[in-house]
Amino acid sequence: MAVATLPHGATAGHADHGEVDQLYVETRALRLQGFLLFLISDCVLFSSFIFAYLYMRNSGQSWPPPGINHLDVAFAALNSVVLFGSGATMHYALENWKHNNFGRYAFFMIATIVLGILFLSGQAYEYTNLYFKEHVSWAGSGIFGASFFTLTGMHGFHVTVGVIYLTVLFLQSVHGVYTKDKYFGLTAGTLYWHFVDVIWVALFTIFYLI
Amino acid sequence: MSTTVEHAGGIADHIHPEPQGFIRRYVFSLDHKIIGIQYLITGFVFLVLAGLLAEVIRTQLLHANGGFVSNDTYNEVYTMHGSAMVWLVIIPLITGGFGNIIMPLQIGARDVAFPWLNMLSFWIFPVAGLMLFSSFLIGAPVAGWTEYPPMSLQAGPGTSMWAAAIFLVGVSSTLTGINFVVTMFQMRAPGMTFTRMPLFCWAQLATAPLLMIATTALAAALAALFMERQFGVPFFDPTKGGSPLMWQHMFWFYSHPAVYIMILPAFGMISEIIPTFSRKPIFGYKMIAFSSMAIALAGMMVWAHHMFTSGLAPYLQLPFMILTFTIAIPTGVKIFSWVATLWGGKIHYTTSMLFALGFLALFTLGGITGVFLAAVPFDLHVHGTYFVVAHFHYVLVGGSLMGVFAGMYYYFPKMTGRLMSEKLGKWHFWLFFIGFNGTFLPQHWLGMLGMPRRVPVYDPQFQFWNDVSTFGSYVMTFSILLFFINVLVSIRNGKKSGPNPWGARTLEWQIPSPPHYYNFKNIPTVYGLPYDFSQPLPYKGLEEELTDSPVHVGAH
Amino acid sequence: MDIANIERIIAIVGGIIVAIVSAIALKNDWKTPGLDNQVFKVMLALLFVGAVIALLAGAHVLGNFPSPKGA
Amino acid sequence: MVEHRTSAVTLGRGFWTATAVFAVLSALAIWFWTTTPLDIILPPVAAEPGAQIDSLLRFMAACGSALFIFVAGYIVYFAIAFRVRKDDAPDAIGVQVHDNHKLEFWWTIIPTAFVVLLSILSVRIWYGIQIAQPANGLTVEALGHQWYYTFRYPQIHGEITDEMHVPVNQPVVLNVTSADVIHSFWVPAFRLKADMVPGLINTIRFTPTKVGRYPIVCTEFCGTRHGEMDAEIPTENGKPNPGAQYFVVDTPANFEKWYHGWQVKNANASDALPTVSTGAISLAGGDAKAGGALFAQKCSACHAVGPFSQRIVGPGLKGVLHDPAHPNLVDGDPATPENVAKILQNGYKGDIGVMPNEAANGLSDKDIANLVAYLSSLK
Repeated sequence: MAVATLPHGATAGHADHGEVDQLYVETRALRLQGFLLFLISDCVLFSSFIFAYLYMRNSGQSWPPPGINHLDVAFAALNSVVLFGSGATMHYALENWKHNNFGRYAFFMIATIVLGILFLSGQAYEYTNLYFKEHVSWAGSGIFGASFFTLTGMHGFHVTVGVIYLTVLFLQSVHGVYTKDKYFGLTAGTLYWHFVDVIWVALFTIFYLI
Repeated sequence: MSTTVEHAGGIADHIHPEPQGFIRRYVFSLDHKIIGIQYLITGFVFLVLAGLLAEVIRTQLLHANGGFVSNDTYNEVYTMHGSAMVWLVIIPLITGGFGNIIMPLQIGARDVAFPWLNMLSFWIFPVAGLMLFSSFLIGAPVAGWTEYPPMSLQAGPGTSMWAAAIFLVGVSSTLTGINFVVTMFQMRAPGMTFTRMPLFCWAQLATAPLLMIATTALAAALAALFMERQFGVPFFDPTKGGSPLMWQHMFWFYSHPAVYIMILPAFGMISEIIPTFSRKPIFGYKMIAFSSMAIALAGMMVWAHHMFTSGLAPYLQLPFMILTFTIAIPTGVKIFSWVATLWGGKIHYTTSMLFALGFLALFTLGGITGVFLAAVPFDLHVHGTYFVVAHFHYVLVGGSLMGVFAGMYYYFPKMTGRLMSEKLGKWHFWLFFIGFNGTFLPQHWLGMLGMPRRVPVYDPQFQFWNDVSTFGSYVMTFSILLFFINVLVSIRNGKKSGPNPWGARTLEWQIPSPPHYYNFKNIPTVYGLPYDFSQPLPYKGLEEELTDSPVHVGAH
Repeated sequence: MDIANIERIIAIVGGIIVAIVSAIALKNDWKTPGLDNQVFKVMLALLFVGAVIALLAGAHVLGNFPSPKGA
Repeated sequence: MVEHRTSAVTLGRGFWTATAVFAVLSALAIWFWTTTPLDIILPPVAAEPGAQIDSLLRFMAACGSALFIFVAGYIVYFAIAFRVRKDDAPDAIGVQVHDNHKLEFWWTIIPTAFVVLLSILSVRIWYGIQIAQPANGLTVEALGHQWYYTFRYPQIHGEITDEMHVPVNQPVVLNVTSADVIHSFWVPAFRLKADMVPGLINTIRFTPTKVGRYPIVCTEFCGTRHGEMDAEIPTENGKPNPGAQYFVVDTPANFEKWYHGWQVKNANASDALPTVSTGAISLAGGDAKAGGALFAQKCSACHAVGPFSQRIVGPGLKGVLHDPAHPNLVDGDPATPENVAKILQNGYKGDIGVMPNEAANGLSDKDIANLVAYLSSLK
């Protein structure tokens, strides 16, 4: 089954040993499944906190949370678009790698990293605003503050890790670690980055929209 | 799936040479068998420590007014007993230990999917264990292994240490779960379809997702508790807007599946042992495999039955109650299938088989009292009493720990090449069986009569049965001492076992004991279920395993 | 025009772009085989949903908090 | 090698004899559980839904014993009948049966039927306990402390710190909550239990049917002296054990006497909790924003920012100072900022639950000023 997941099939002349690199094909399948399972369990970690937040919000807490008058939805929407945009650029980075188009790959990869950093800066701006202008803090604002800062903080941590991860991947690809047929690292990086985006869809919805 | 993969040049032919040097071979080993044995050794060391804590508890309860240790020490002791037994003994022994040693051999793989990750998950575990026990130095946690806030928020600094240690154990479990799922999905030998997989592997396959998913939910709860204790983030403290019930939801969302993590692999072990010693195919292979999955799935959805008295809305109690009842159906099917496997067999009374039979009887009783507890009205009476204590010890000691012992006697020859002493083993079994029932049977009616859990002193009218319980526990402890003597003596002086002392038919018994570093000289091809005693073995390609022919090490 | 409105307009325009791009990417990838690509498709679909939500939030259709900047 | 012969699958006389023995034993067990008084394993039942719980236990124990007798019986019987014998060949194998769909069908269906039956029975009894009990009985409140209980009755000021009394044969609605950590209120003779969770009110309803003194037991771990929250624990060195409190079911006449005794004794007890700082609080300079943040931490577990009717524990507080429908506060004083501050300062004992005073809530005078400013900004 693993053979089919190679985008172009590993054709003669590309692999190290002159033919289908069976070892790569099989270990790639292992690593892909392992990585997806890791993302699933990471997703459960977020889900638990999301569940905790929604549970407490619906059990006798008054809503919107007293003392929290404003959340900057407009800015958060903008910041979300930045992050979602980075998901799209990441997708095209991988596509271009698959099609052997290194120049465009590099452009989209750098765009992804830059958008990721922009998102983090936006997050920092929002935290400062909340803390200094709205007096919403992690430990001092009841369940809203606790959930908001824990969840977005966890997400921000994931984005930070992602930015570093993608930078490393990019440097590796510049140094020729990946080939047209063997680029599982890039696939994993893309999966991770998409995962981070998708988690943000959930967080954005629960904190700003409902 | 992998049956169609040509193995030329693939993982199956990728044999690394065995590493040399003590450290690489036995300490930071990548070999699943060594890692499994490391889990077993560490787990048994923690079993001794947690068992001694249990004896402190029972000795304190010898007298109605206690007096053996102070109340605070007693609270620390039972908390650490529970936490250590669950997270440092049963789960590592039964998943990390037996899962690691047996599962790759049974599916015909050379190792697990990610050996390095496997080593990492092992080494996290003793570190976490030491952390947990070192919390005694700074004032161990007191609020029981469930650590309900706000009690756990008031308690001493050890509680944060507890949360951190359990978090680490959780990481180790999660990584093991990921490793096992991928191994079983990707690395089965050719022809080893899911419907030909031994039942122990099926049990591990049902357990691994629980390890992966439920444990992560626990990690979230522990992180929240840690943040609240250390940084005052209000998750659970009601005076700051948190909810104490929230913890109970998050905790039990893990800890109910955790009981299936602890019992399903034992089910798997029993499903291997009973057919082997009855010389019969397992009765209803598909039903047993399917019911493991059904139990794992349903087990994820019944957590709130631990909270019937804590303030769950009455209407929410009903679905949890009924769903919990339904778990009795697949469990019953399993038990009936094992009993039917005995019928018409040629039963060999090895110690392993005795433990398997003891498991059947005791687990049945524990399962029945589990149904009692699932009924909301009866639970309103016995929740938080010794009845609950009796129930889960029947399931975890009479079930899981009996399964561990059965597995130890069964697989000891595979691990060491030597047999354990049957004579000592039978003493171990009978003393354990008697001591166990003496300890925990009276606790059923103690609980119903009105003795709550987690008390250092109690109503004097209960003294007699508590004394029976305490003496039972001494007998049980003595029998476990016999077990350890047996292990230590047999490692050096046990009879040589040969590759297959029990006449078993699963793959791991067709190779030398202990197996070579690379497990199989050639990966076999599988043609059928392993349990057909009337048929020739359903494997091809094993001809060289027991010969001296060299293996081509170092390809690649 | 105050800053909140600029933010909103960028969010709407960006949301539309990302939604379209991810929809196109999803359509192009629709028939690709393999476990990783199946996951990518789910992720792209969710990305599309996210972009739509973000643009609706920018357009004041969704959202439960008044903005500190008025608007 | 033995051929796989399906004709070998016959059960034999021994099997049916054993089955008959197990059936008789099961019948005996069922007879035992349905007829014997349960006094050996349960305290005598003393309240109304308690007997229903006992009947459920009888049903489950009867079915469970029958099941256990069959399973354990077959294990023992098979283990003896099918042991390997001296004259067996060393490689002798058992009867090679793989499965039997009919048998598997029945042993899935029968437990399923049992589960359905048990569900119906349990739901009925659950309904009898949780829903059908009279809701208009004597309303009593029990509060868990480390490590004793206090009780509050209608028309008795303050708290009762001694034993708890109720009249026999009169429905009781018992609301339980906690002042500190989670405790539990269990009277084994009533078969009923509710956890006392801080910030949450759990209710049990029952009708005591037998005059007597019944121990109250705490079943949730609550700290160092958790074990002593059980009335039957002997007192330590002759000192009275504060946790040793009984639930006393009285005749109506005795109850009246006890009740009046407490009314007199507590005549001057204040419903307000003991205060820490006295004297009026200056409300000048209250910061509504800081008060809002404080409200989220300290008040929102019990009060919604919503209309009066949006009750969590206490009423919704939106417009508490500007609501023409409720011109007076709960203590009867007019709704002015000063009077609100007084309640914040002193706490209040409501019908259900208790609002902590400033000491328990950790409020400074400044905090109170901020909170009042916040409340008055809600319109």
